[in-house]
Amino acid sequence: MTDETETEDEAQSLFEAPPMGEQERMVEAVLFASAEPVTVAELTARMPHGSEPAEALVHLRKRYEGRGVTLVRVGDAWAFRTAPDLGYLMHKESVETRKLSRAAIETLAIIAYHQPVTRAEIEEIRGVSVSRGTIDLLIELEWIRFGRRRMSPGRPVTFVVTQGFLDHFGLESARDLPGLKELRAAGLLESRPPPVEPSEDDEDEDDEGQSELFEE
Amino acid sequence: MTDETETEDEAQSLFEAPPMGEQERMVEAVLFASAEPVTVAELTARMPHGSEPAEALVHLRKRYEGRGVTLVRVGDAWAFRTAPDLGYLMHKESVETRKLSRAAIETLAIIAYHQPVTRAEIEEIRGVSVSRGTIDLLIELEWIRFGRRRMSPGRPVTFVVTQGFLDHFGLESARDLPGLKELRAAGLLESRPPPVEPSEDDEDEDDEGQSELFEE
Amino acid sequence: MSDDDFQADVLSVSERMAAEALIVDVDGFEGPLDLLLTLSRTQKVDLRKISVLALAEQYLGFVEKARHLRIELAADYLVMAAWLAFLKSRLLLPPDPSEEGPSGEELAAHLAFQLERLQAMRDVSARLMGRDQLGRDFFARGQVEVVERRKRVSYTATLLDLMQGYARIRTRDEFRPFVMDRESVMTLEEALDRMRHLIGFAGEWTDIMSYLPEGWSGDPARRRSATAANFAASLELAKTGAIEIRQGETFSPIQIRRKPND
Repeated sequence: MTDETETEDEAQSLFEAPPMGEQERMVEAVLFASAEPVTVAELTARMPHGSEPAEALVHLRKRYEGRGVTLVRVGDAWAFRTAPDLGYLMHKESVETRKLSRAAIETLAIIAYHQPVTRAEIEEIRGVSVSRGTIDLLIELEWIRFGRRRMSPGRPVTFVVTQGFLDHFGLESARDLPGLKELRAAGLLESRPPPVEPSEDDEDEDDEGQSELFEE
Repeated sequence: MTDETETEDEAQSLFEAPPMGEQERMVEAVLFASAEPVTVAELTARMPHGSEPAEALVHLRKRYEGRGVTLVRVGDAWAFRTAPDLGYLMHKESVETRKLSRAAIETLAIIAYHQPVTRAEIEEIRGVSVSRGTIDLLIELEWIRFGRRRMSPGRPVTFVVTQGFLDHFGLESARDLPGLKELRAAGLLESRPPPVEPSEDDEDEDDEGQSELFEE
Repeated sequence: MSDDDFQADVLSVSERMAAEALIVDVDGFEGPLDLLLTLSRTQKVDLRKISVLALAEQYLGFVEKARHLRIELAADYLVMAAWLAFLKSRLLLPPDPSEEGPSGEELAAHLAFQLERLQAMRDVSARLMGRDQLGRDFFARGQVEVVERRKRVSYTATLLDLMQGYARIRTRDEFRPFVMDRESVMTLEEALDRMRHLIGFAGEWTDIMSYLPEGWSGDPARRRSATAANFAASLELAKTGAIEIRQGETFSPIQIRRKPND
């Protein structure tokens, strides 16, 4: 019995997690090497057994505060990005992004603030139909993706924004969208069905829409 | 004469070089974002007048000493590199990504949309036989797996998609895959004859969009 | 919202000029709701305090003017006009207790809500696009580490690939008219492939028609296609020196044989 315990202890020490300073270096190296945000789960998988990348990230973030490169959070992933105030130095690097039409921008905003949202709801908010190319373009940019189907008649597909969207606009999560709180407080994110014959209204949708946004 | 000198002086002070700490940040950001090592001359050209990137580089190099990332000289240019002792963390990065073949994509799509589906059914839908390799590859990728046997003569095996499939394609469930009408509405049917007037303006398509809207 | 207020609104010169500017620009609007939002700005009040009745009047006036100037309005503008006319009558008439459905006030409140919501979405889109953006204001690592060769092949496909693949299969039938009907067409490749095998046995002059595969000599369409393919294949084979080809006179049978080896 005692023998076995000892062996276990030895094994334990063999796989002892590296010191935090070392873990910080590892996280730094992995994030530096990647252009895409890396999740904590991926970091854990790559680092030696017993490492705690989440803690290392806290230290690392502090270390890079105010530097020319900063550590940012994108959803449940992390990435190094240059400080926005130095953008002007980088113009050689910047790739001309396709200019988005007003319809595309508004559709994107509606998806971000109302997600998960169906096509019909987007059309209801904008007052015009969503043209075919718009959704296509936003999917291609990997800024939106299909969410869960709505449990309403016809089971329409819904759209939600992606991690790529958060990354592009420098948002930690969809909760950090500018003005989200004010809009919610003003009741402007509720899906309020138009007042029609009382038999037809199905209000059960509101709650679902709201709660799902904050589950993420 | 004196006037001019004064103006010059003013200009001089206007373009005073930023403090060294700030210059260090700039060099840091530029080197980080650049795809190639950057020479001192290039840094000088990009940074505000009067900057001394050579000195900033000395400070920056010291700052990164012993970190997970180091500043190295490559010829007469400079670049960040992950610390050599952490190279083993980078191994997993070396994945060669290949685009899935058209046959495999179509087979996968049919399984996703029609699951559980037998091999014979896949062949009927695709109109060509499905090679063993295709199914094997999809199983190996853990995107499909065997489902329950069909209770029909011969009790053929069926295929279904996996959780890994859903994760990869960013879907909550296979039922969230858009239907044909939705695909068309989103402009994702490539075989569709091109629109009559390929105009820049999205809104021109409204009428067409409208009729489809009500088909849904 | 009294009727007088509205009259004053409509009659003001600046108002009319604004309305005319709108008419010239009618293409610039993204549908009735967008137009209503623009019109509501002329009231110069908080959207929550907007007079829907005045707005309805403005809109109807706009449609009337457009009609006058013989500008063709899309159907949805007219639908909205009809609805606003209905709303206006509800707002002006005392409520009829026996009447079913929502009151004029409820309908007006909903329209005001829609306008406020659309405006709010426009505001936040502007704020969103005004944010620092990746690749414009801040940047990702430019030089992704090139790593040692411990290769593992990973296959990728995007959701778009998947859906387009599926759409390709499912819409094949719909687009039938655009593709050749392969059933009764023999391609040059097929004929060539077949004749290459057969020609080994053709030491003697043989009529080219005897090379038609089984099942291709009955139906005229199939026969035509197979003949043409076989003929083209023969020319191809003659060109490469595999066979010789001859025809006694115009319209007489074309014969081929394997080129003697000597």
